[in-house]
Amino acid sequence: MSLFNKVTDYPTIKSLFFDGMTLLFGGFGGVGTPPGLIDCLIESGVKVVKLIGNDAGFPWIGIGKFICLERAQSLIASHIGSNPVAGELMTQGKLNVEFSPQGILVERIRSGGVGLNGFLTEIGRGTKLEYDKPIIKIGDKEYMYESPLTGDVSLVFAKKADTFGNLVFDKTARNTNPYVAMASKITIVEAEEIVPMGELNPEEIIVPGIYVKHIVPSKGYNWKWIWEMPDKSSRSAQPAK
Amino acid sequence: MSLFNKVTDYPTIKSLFFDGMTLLFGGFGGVGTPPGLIDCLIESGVKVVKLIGNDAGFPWIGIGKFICLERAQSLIASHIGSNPVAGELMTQGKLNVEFSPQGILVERIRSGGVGLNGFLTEIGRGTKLEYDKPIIKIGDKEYMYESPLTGDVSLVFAKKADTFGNLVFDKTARNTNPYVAMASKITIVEAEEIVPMGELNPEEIIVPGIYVKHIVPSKGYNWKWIWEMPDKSSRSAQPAK
Amino acid sequence: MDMGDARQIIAKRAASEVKNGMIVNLGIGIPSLVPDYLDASIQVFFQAENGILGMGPTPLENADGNLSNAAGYPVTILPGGSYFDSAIAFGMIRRGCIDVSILGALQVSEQGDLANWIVPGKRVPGVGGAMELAYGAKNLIALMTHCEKDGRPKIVTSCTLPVTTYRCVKKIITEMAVFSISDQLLLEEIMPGYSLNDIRNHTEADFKISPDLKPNR
Amino acid sequence: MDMGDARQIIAKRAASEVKNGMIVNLGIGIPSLVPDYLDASIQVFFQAENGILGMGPTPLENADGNLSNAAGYPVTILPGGSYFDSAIAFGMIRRGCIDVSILGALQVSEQGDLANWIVPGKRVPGVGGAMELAYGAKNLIALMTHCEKDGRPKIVTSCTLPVTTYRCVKKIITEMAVFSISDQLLLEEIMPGYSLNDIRNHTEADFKISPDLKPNR
Repeated sequence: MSLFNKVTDYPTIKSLFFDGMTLLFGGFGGVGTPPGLIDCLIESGVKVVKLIGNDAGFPWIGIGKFICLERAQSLIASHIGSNPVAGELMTQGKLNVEFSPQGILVERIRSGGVGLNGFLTEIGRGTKLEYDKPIIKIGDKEYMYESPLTGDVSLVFAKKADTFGNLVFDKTARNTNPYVAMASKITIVEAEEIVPMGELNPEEIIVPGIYVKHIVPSKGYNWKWIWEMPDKSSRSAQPAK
Repeated sequence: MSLFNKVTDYPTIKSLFFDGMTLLFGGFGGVGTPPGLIDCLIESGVKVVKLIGNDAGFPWIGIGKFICLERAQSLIASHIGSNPVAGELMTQGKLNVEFSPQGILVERIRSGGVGLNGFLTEIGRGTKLEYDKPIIKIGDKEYMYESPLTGDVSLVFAKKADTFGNLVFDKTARNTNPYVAMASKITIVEAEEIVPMGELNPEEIIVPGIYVKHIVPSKGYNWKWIWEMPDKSSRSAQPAK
Repeated sequence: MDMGDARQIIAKRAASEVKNGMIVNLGIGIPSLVPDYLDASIQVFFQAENGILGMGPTPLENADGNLSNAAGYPVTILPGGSYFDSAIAFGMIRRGCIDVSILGALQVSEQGDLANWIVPGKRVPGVGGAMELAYGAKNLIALMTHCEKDGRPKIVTSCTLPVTTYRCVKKIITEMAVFSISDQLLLEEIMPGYSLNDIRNHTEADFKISPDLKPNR
Repeated sequence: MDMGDARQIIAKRAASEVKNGMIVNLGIGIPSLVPDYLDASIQVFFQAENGILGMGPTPLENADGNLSNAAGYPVTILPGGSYFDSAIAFGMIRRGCIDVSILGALQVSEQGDLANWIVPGKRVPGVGGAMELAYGAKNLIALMTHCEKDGRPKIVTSCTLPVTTYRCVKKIITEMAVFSISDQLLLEEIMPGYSLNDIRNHTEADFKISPDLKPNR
């Protein structure tokens, strides 16, 4: 079924980006943000009107590399704490940042991705994150309306893709990627491994190929550095042995 | 970690049912509705105030067996066409049926299951299925508000469960089960196979054990009959060879 | 022509709408006959709303009880196929991932309103997934016999049966004719054995005649 | 007492709130130190909002870049653990599946309002998952040093920093005291080396004294 072969190369991807696009990116603190596609975006020289993803990454990791170039007009994210440059740009008025609670943000992306028109929640009610969101009264309770998010292009990182675009993720590098993959007109996947159709167990596929437009092979990821940086104090978040 | 062992027996399950409960059931046309738990529900003699699931099953399969006993006051489902008894009870005023479009219904269950407060959609706008649902204006567009659904007890069918309640499903018997598993105070799982904790690949788990309260072993399922009935004309919905 | 023949003729004509590489969803009834008429060279992915993409033919033996289409009948899965839950199945549908959805119909109006879920007082199956299929598909084709058994036309000025989804049908295929609907109802083809007059006499809705009107192949 | 000692004392006291069989979510900062003080007999599932349940200890070598906690640091997975996407991770959190959530705080009001996401003009990290953790957890424990470096109290009548979530904190643990909050702020324990007067002098909010008030073990 070569008809369904979506594997391409980075130069082809570069030509898909355009000035003024809304870009969704997968990943959580840089883990699971496709490094090859971010480099490709940087090389394209394109300006992005709106970036949407979990966070601002680190200055040299994930979407952070792109944000530092000041080619993004706005960002919707749950935090920018790991990228001080993003904070500076925001303070200087060079980057418009809308904060969304983390789980609400991924649900907004999902809402767009599954063709619904937003949802109601109490999360953030009465706080600064209410912004000017509509308040909807249902019965005698009031909720905030959270709008769906969609994009022109989504950048996704996967462990494995078959040539149709069926995707399998790896451990916690899955995070927001499955919904980011559903929410744009053009979804581009960087995969650590590309296999022929039929090689993935249909039961283990997390994102069906129907959502994917283009696939490129990954040149490897770079987010292990996060905990190897000497200036970051080590942190054990788990029960010690 | 025997602390997390949730495996029990059918008599114990029977004692969990109570008159007036709201019951959610997994399954799609009977496929994936736990037959042992439905029998257990029938034997309990309990009356259900509200049933919520994809459809009314068949008179002898899935939730249909229970519906035929006239012990359910109401049903929220996407269709009842496969169970003529449900249609008769509805016509006689003995069963109050609310129809919800199929994908909207499972999203309502999901909305309850993930702790959100309902969502907006255009699906069904202007039709009989609008009922008296609130119409919400966002910008210059009008949407229907779909409320979240939750229950007292959820009945779920899985291929495999470990003793903590991590669940794996089988092919199209997955259908609504993952969200039904998230949406009730008490989720009870009938599993074709029960394995020790640690035997399931953490990557293949569809429903994490955190949602599951009780697990019983299945005595086998019975929905293959659907296409073996002589009075149903065979139907090939796929490309012929 | 008996009803059975009409159904096969409609299904055969509908099959020619399915092109290489498409993602296709088929409703129950006449649409389920469409695959029988697909050319062997056509490669498509069939999706079903219970949670499968890439359905293959009915198994010849050893059907798996946990592998069925949305009507509950046994199917197989082709290489590249996947399983998912029914929320994602409908996510695909609403999001416009289905290239063509072929549904059975009870009535279609000249504006493309579809009625296919309830005959009040007679048949109350419930809407199932039809509203979302009609809403989300890039192309929605309605299949039905041209008239009721008692001769009443099914292509109407305005649906008398409760509507499933408004202004959604893009094409109507019956045993007598093929219509397209964009701004208006347009007769595109006259099927073999029928005349323009036959169609006028059995169609309640006003229609225009396509400049490309052709008798069926 | 230096800041580092105070953090360890708070983490140790917080560890005694974690009981056998619980599902636990730990925020960044002082909460991340809590596991170091858990008794070996305690069996719990640690959940993280990036998509893992059943986190195990930091790997001693060969850390996997694709296996980290919500702060991005390497972890392992225990038998019975699972991976999922972050929408489901937050579904669990909002739905009340987390038995205890232990978060760092900048301020807590006497009504249990939590401020922990922004210091206007200084630190703008963004709210991350804190609002939902605070909203959904069955039990929310806030950990913080009792005062700012300049001596200003952090347990206040009303938060001066932007609030994360209103009326959510059930317990406050500092190096000086443990408070519970239900209808009112209640002093439950005085930590070693402090007197009731010390606490009065360093707490802005009004508090009552629990009938069960005890000095710390």
